[in-house]
Amino acid sequence: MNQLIISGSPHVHGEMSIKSIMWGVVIALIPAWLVSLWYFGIAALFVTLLAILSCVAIEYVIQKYLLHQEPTISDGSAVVTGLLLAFNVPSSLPWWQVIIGSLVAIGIAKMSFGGLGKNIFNPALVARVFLLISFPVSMTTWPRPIESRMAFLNFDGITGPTALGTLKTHLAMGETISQIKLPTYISLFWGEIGGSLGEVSAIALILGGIYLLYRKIITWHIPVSYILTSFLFAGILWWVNPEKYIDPVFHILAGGLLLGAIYMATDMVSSPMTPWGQIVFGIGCGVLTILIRVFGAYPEGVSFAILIMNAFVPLINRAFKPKRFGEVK
Amino acid sequence: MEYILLIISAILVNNIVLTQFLGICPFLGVSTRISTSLGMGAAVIFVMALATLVTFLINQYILVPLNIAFLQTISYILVIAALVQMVEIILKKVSPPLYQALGLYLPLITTNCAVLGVAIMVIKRNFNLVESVLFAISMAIGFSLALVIFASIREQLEINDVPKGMKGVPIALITAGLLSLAFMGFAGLVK
Amino acid sequence: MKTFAIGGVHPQENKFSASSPTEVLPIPAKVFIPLSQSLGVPSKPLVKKGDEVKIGQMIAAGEALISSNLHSPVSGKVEKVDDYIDASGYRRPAIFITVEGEEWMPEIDTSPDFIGEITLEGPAIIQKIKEMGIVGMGGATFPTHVKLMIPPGKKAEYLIINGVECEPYLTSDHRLMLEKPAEIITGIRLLMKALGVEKAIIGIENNKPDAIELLSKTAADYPGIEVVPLKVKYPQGGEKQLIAALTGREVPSGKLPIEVGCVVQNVGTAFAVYEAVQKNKPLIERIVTVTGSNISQPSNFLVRIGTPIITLLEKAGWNPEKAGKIINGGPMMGKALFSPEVPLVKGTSGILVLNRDEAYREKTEPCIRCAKCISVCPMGLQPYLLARVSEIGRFDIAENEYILDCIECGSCQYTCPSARPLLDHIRLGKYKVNQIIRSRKN
Amino acid sequence: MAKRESSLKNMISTLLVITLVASAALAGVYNLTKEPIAAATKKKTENAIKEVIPPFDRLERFAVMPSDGPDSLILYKGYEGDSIVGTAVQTYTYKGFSGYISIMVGFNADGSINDIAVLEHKETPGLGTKMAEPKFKDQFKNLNIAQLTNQKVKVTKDQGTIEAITAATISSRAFCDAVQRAWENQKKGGEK
Amino acid sequence: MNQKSNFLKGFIRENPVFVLVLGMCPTLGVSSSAINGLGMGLATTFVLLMSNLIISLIKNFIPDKVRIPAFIVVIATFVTIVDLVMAAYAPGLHAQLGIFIPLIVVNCIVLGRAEAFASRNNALSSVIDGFGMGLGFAFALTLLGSVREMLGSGSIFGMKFIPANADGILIFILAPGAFITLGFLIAIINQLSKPAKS
Amino acid sequence: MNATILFSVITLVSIGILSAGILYVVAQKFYVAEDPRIEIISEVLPQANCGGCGYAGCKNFAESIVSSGTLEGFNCPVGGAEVMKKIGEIMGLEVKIAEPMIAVVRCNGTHAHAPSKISYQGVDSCLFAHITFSGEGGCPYGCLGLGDCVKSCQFDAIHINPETGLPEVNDKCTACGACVKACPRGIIELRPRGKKDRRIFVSCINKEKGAAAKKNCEVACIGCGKCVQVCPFEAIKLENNLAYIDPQKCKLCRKCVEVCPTNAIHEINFPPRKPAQAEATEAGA
Amino acid sequence: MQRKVSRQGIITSIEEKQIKVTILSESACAACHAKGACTMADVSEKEIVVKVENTNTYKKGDRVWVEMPEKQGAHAIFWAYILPLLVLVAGLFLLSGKMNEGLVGAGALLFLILYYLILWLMRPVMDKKYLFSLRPVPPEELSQSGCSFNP
Ligand SMILES: Cc1cc2nc3c(=O)[nH]c(=O)nc-3n(C[C@H](O)[C@H](O)[C@H](O)COP(=O)(O)O)c2cc1C
Ligand SMILES: Cc1cc2nc3c(=O)[nH]c(=O)nc-3n(C[C@H](O)[C@H](O)[C@H](O)COP(=O)(O)O)c2cc1C
Ligand SMILES: Cc1cc2nc3c(=O)[nH]c(=O)nc-3n(C[C@H](O)[C@H](O)[C@H](O)COP(=O)(O)O)c2cc1C
Ligand SMILES: Cc1cc2nc3c(=O)[nH]c(=O)nc-3n(C[C@H](O)[C@H](O)[C@H](O)CO)c2cc1C
Ligand code: SF4
Ligand code: SF4
Ligand code: SF4
Ligand code: SF4
Ligand code: FES
Repeated sequence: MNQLIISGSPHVHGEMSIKSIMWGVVIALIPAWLVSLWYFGIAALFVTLLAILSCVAIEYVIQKYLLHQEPTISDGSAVVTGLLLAFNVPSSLPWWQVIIGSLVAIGIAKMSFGGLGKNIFNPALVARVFLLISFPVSMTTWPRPIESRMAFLNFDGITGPTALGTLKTHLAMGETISQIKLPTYISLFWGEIGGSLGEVSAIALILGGIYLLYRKIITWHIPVSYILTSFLFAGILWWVNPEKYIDPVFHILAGGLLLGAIYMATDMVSSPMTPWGQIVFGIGCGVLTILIRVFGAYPEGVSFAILIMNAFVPLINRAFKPKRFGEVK
Repeated sequence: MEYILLIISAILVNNIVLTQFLGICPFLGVSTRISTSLGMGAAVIFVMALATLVTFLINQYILVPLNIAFLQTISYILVIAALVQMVEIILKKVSPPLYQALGLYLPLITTNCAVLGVAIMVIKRNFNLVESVLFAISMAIGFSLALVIFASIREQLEINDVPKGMKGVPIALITAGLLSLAFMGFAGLVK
Repeated sequence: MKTFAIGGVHPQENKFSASSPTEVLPIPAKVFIPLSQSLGVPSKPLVKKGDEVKIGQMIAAGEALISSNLHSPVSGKVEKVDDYIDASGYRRPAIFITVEGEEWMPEIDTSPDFIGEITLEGPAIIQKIKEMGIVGMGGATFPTHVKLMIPPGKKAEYLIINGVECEPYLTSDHRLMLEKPAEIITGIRLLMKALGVEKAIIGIENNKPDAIELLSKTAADYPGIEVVPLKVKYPQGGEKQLIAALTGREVPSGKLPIEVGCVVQNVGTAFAVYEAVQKNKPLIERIVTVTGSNISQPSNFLVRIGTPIITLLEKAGWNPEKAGKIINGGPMMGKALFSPEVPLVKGTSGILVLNRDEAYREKTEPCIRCAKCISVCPMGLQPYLLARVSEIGRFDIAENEYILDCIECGSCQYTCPSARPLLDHIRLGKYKVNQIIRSRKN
Repeated sequence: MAKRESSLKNMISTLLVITLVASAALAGVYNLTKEPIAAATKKKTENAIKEVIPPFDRLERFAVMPSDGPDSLILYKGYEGDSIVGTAVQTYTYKGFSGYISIMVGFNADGSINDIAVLEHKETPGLGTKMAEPKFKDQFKNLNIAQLTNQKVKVTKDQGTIEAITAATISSRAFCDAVQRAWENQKKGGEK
Repeated sequence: MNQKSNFLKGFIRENPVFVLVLGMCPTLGVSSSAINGLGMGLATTFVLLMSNLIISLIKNFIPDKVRIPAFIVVIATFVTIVDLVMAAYAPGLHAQLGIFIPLIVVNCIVLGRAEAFASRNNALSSVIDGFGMGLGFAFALTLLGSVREMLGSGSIFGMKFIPANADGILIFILAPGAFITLGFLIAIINQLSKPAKS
Repeated sequence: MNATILFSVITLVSIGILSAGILYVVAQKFYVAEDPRIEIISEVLPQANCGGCGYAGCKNFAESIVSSGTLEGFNCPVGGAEVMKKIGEIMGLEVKIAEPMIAVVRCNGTHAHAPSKISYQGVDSCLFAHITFSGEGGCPYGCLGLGDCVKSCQFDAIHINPETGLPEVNDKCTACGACVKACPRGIIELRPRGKKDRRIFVSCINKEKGAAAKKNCEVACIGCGKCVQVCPFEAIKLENNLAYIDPQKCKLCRKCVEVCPTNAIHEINFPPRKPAQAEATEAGA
Repeated sequence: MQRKVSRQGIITSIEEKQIKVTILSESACAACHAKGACTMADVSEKEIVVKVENTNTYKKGDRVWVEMPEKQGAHAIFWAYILPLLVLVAGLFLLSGKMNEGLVGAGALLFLILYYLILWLMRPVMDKKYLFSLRPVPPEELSQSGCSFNP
């Protein structure tokens, strides 16, 4: 007889694993990726591959040579981080800035804290904000879709502002909403606008979100509360003065709100753990996003909003514990 | 409205710890318990308000008229040190049980550069009395906010295992850096 | 359909043996009866080496408050009272008996007749149950008579009968309900009388429609006994969950079911009570499911207590070459056995043998705070946190986070995508916290 | 030597002596540095003036209250003999990325800009700070606002002539705002 | 104690910034360039040196119970002197360092040294101690400032080494960069000094 | 005199005296000076806070010494005699130098001696394994090899040897006793280091009867009593089928080592024997 | 279960029905990594008077946990810091605009003094409000730090 195994119960295990979760996210992101390849062409392909490769490589090197751990790159979390980082930058970003981004995401935001599951802040977003502040020029010039398809290193003349950027600049010049020429909802929906690689197509992002929900990789609480809150807050402002504040649908479709709400605010490592906590988190993200977009210096509020709420996650987790069975008040 | 902007700006946009670099030592050093950091925060708010009020008066009615503003630093530091202790003595005399409960609950408050820093800042900014006190209170609220968020994060870090070389001060600083990065999102909210 | 509100999982049911009728397993040549078969204090042996014993003769007495009597399941000669290697590999005392013939104690009614008429009064019923060494058959083997003695100031309203059998693979309760419905109902009536309650609810999961139908029919004659089908969800069989599913009441943290007026008994216990009271038969045999990927004919056996488990495995056709884990009980809560040589005890409701490839634990990865463990914990705890603080020795946090509420159902560890050994850590934490609390008391 | 014991008399006398010495020393140092500090402050302004207007041999200082700002502007008229060679205007704006910016704009006698010096600002390093660099600043050299459309100096984004600092349009606009204010008020002359 | 090691301890073994993690506010606040760091460091060194000297000289005249206020007066006096002198003779640097000059008063290193060292040792040792600690502080600030300046503006002591129209990684001269850089510097120094310690 | 100087002096003197007055009152009333000896002793202590002394940490230890005023029963195993002597000087008390001790692992159930019967999968915790089962080799007394002792040691003094699966103590051991407390099976014992670091001990704590013990592990103490008979100093006691060598009585004569039929008695740091008798086991630590 | 703040202390005197316990109150800096080098890190002892019915089970010098419900801690903070702050601010706002700043400031400070006077008059109420309890320190907990973690 061979040797038996002894261990504590339970003796069986469910199907889900880290790998299946992470690769699930990658699959969910494929439609949006294809859209961006269609609109932004080879540069988009290059930036995504570079971001993924550098994230994975940096994680490997840090684990192997600095932390002396067994590298765990096959779990796919670095791939997700790299992919989402690429989705958050313009396809015209110089290659070395992409690598700095990966270094920040993996080196500072993730591995410094101990790697997968330990980080407080969303790595891809830390990198994005880091890049935005460090390289404001290249991080705020956006290649125009279709026209930039074949461009690779030279984007002269084919860059333009994002929808939100246009809005912010013109509002600052004292124009009213009706005077500003903005993309139509249809083009926002399909993605024919300037912007970061992955944020442009609302439909592709929503498709992927449905897949994630179906696979039970994410729950509805964060995306729904996030989007709903933004919608309501922006709606109130719009109702107060439609000439000064743009309508809520625009806010939802433009910029990275959908990308953030579905794929980045839901990062389980850096979001609260109970349903009510997640709802509060989503509400906080929604309010902050609109606040920063409308009143702040930056046209884009999603990244900051999620990062700020990330900092509150430990507090939220404390405040919203699961309801215990037989809890005596 | 102006007051509200002043308050928002002092708490979020120009957060004392995350952008002004004041009071970093207690921020990095103090306990990882959230309830304590809340209590500490409350104490700091009161002390800062009181200290700013008193130093403002001293500056306005003694140092400036006598043309000896150069004594600011030395007189402020003495006044602040004494004031903090005075609060303790008064509490002890006025309500011993209250004082004892505090002793159980809170670590002592120690003067730190944040109190002196704010007292000097309000003079530099030409605030009037009410503005000065409000500013001090808001700054202190910003301090408490940062302290509480940080305590909660550190509570979690304590449970996660941070790589050996990063344990302690380094990871605290990096977390503070990322926190400050996130808070840059508030930039421009108030000019 | 009713079920409990918080958490729960639904593992593959794998009830392979559900349609195999119970077979009577021949009496082995030798049995050994561990002295510690119920929760609480081990029983005191009453026999010594060389003594002759009959079937049903009391061979060890439960003298302490929480302890139970043991009876000989065979007739023969006491070989020795000595240590045996128990399921964990530790040495524990047991009575070894060599089988000779089949001589029953005379007062036991061995006829197949069904006796539905109840003659005894409540206290006498409890006394009988105590004498006959009845313990909970749901797995915890808590002496039944203790459970029936309601503490002063409390009142029982409901008797809850646990026919849930939520563990995957196991079918012994299911078979029992199909084969002995009348006896079970009588047992329930006896228990109701002993407790002085008017209402009994039998909870059965919806994956056993035949049992639900049969028991409903049998119980129809007795107002007060109700069969309630339940949605399939693990760990519905946990008594707190079952009470919540059936009555909507939640047993407060750290309290017993009686706090909400309930007493929970397993169907097997009800059957054992019937045999004890109506037929004078002590608890000397039980139905055991033998199943798993390693077993060629998953079966249900009626087995005498003390039979070496390897006898059952051989009968059901196991493959020792491929066997990876032998589990006493189901895959979620069962205990892995140190060796197949250990005897069957009163609490063994099933033996699950998994093949080696299936038995291996997956590689552990870091916790990604996905909160899946939180969402499945039926006690509303935060398993990832409890496990982590136990791991790093912060038992103060563990205690404050109610680690002692954990019912060790294993749902968290089952679900965790990182395959973290959550329950291992939590058990360790519970052990330590209990230690600290005990030391604080004195 | 033994430590002095903590009797009340000792303590008061010690403190008395220490504070006495300290304050006397400070007052002394203050008296010594009073002049240099004032000089340094003055020199800073003077240097800026020298930088932005053609050589002069005499300065006159005026203050103007602008119609669209809270603080008064300071005008320094530089004379060579009796003729004005240029006017340096210490102007400001609150529209910078971080609010207050103070610059010194030098006008030639003909009203065109001679040069500009940045005095004080809190703009972001690497972005707004580039306003002090020639690449941006030199665009204003020899600019005569009187000849511009609407007589307004603006960045190209606002249909003006000034090429904004990349990614710092806000600072650039603010800079233009300050220059505009200087130009409008230098004409007024102001009072001494 | 050997005077040389007394002097050197402030650089590495008991470096106030990297090892003791004191005086964080000026450290982070004024280290956006190497020159600022150096200026602040030297100002602090002067205060440390002088206050250590005076305190060690007068330590025996001061009754124990008013020790702390007396020290504070001495330190504050020198801080004010530095403040005034800098305003007079280095107005540019004075403006850059701003509020952090008066804050030298509350820098734990200064009072800490006064309490822990100068009030127990003779004048020479105290001066050396103050000098060493101060230079250690200055060294740390300059190092931090250099790293931030190099990364953030691509220059060192104001000399640019990247193309004139290029920028550095701006974030390093902003607040987050200060925290992150110091965090990694301390981690690295811990790592380097570990083998030496054990 | 110049007005500035006058005003400065008046202002500063009054503020100074006033604040100092307050600070003084506080100092007077609040700062109950703790016995300076506590601080001084704390400085002498190694600050390992290991609890080896039986107190909650070095500071606690110092407090307890000062408040009890005696050194009876106080020993800092980490600092050893040197530190205790310094404390003695500070307290002005005589110190009894405690004998230097070291941790000793009393199990020799290596992979070879006690082959696995079952494999364990679960958390790396001896305590958990101990609650769960008797051990991979089946010996309910033997080392579980999951290293609770290793984790508890602050001094990097005990490590699992991957070849044997047993922990080994090295010279860094300070005898703090943390591992002794950590081991759920009580395998580790603090024993005197012995002359020239030589020690003799029974490397087994199995109390099962001989046959049962031997079934799981070929080097188990079977309680045969031969060592007891051979020991000229009555240093060995046999209880519950297990021999124990009293280190106080043992004179390191090595007679017992030779007679043990299972080689359960270990000798450490002795010079090799003459070849004729060289069948004794190699040193275990 | 009520959350408690507990702190270790040493019994310094036992009187009838009340026990005096000294706790070490450390300043925030005392928890800091660098306290060895920094004297701002005050450690002062505070005496807590605990009312106890039966003083027999304790003796002088015992190590005990002094406990208090966490709620009372929050209460104490409120009375000691939040309320006086509100008084101060209210004073400022009520008076400002009516007179010159110096008087406003002095007035606000006067408000504060009045507040402390009221607090002084409330002593009997406060005495009842803050009740501490004692519990011996079991050996297992000797190694745990002075305050318990309350997530
Ligand atoms: C997680 C968990 C699952 C359980 N599942 C069952 C079950 O399926 N069937 C059952 O009869 N008892 C089950 N039990 C045991 C019951 O909680 C309870 O002890 C039993 O029903 C009491 O009856 P008894 O004393 O007659 O055994 C389970 C317990 C736990 C903790
Ligand atoms: C000390 C103790 C006392 C108990 N007393 C009672 C009791 O008085 N009444 C009762 O119904 N159950 C009593 N129980 C049994 C438990 O409620 C529970 O049924 C038993 O632990 C098995 O439950 P399980 O199989 O769900 O784990 C007691 C259990 C323990 C450990
Ligand atoms: C950290 C940070 C600091 C900034 N500082 C300035 C600044 O000092 N001046 C400025 O005009 N814009 C600054 N900006 C950029 C503005 O937010 C805004 O994006 C920009 O002025 C728009 O101008 P553009 O149209 O030239 O891109 C800063 C941006 C960031 C991220
Ligand atoms: C639903 C989901 C969303 C994720 N979002 C992000 C993300 O926004 N940024 C990121 O760096 N990693 C993301 N990850 C990957 C992974 O969680 C991340 O690398 C960890 O934060 C690293 O510890 C995501 C993973 C999942 C399952
Ligand atoms: S084992 Fe315990 S913690 Fe895990 S799910 Fe079950 S009750 Fe919850
Ligand atoms: S299920 Fe596993 S990975 Fe998810 S939170 Fe729980 S322990 Fe962590
Ligand atoms: S081996 Fe044991 S006794 Fe020795 S130092 Fe380590 S833990 Fe302490
Ligand atoms: S000696 Fe004890 S603690 Fe150490 S590995 Fe063996 S069983 Fe574990
Ligand atoms: S708090 Fe320590 S220097 Fe500011």
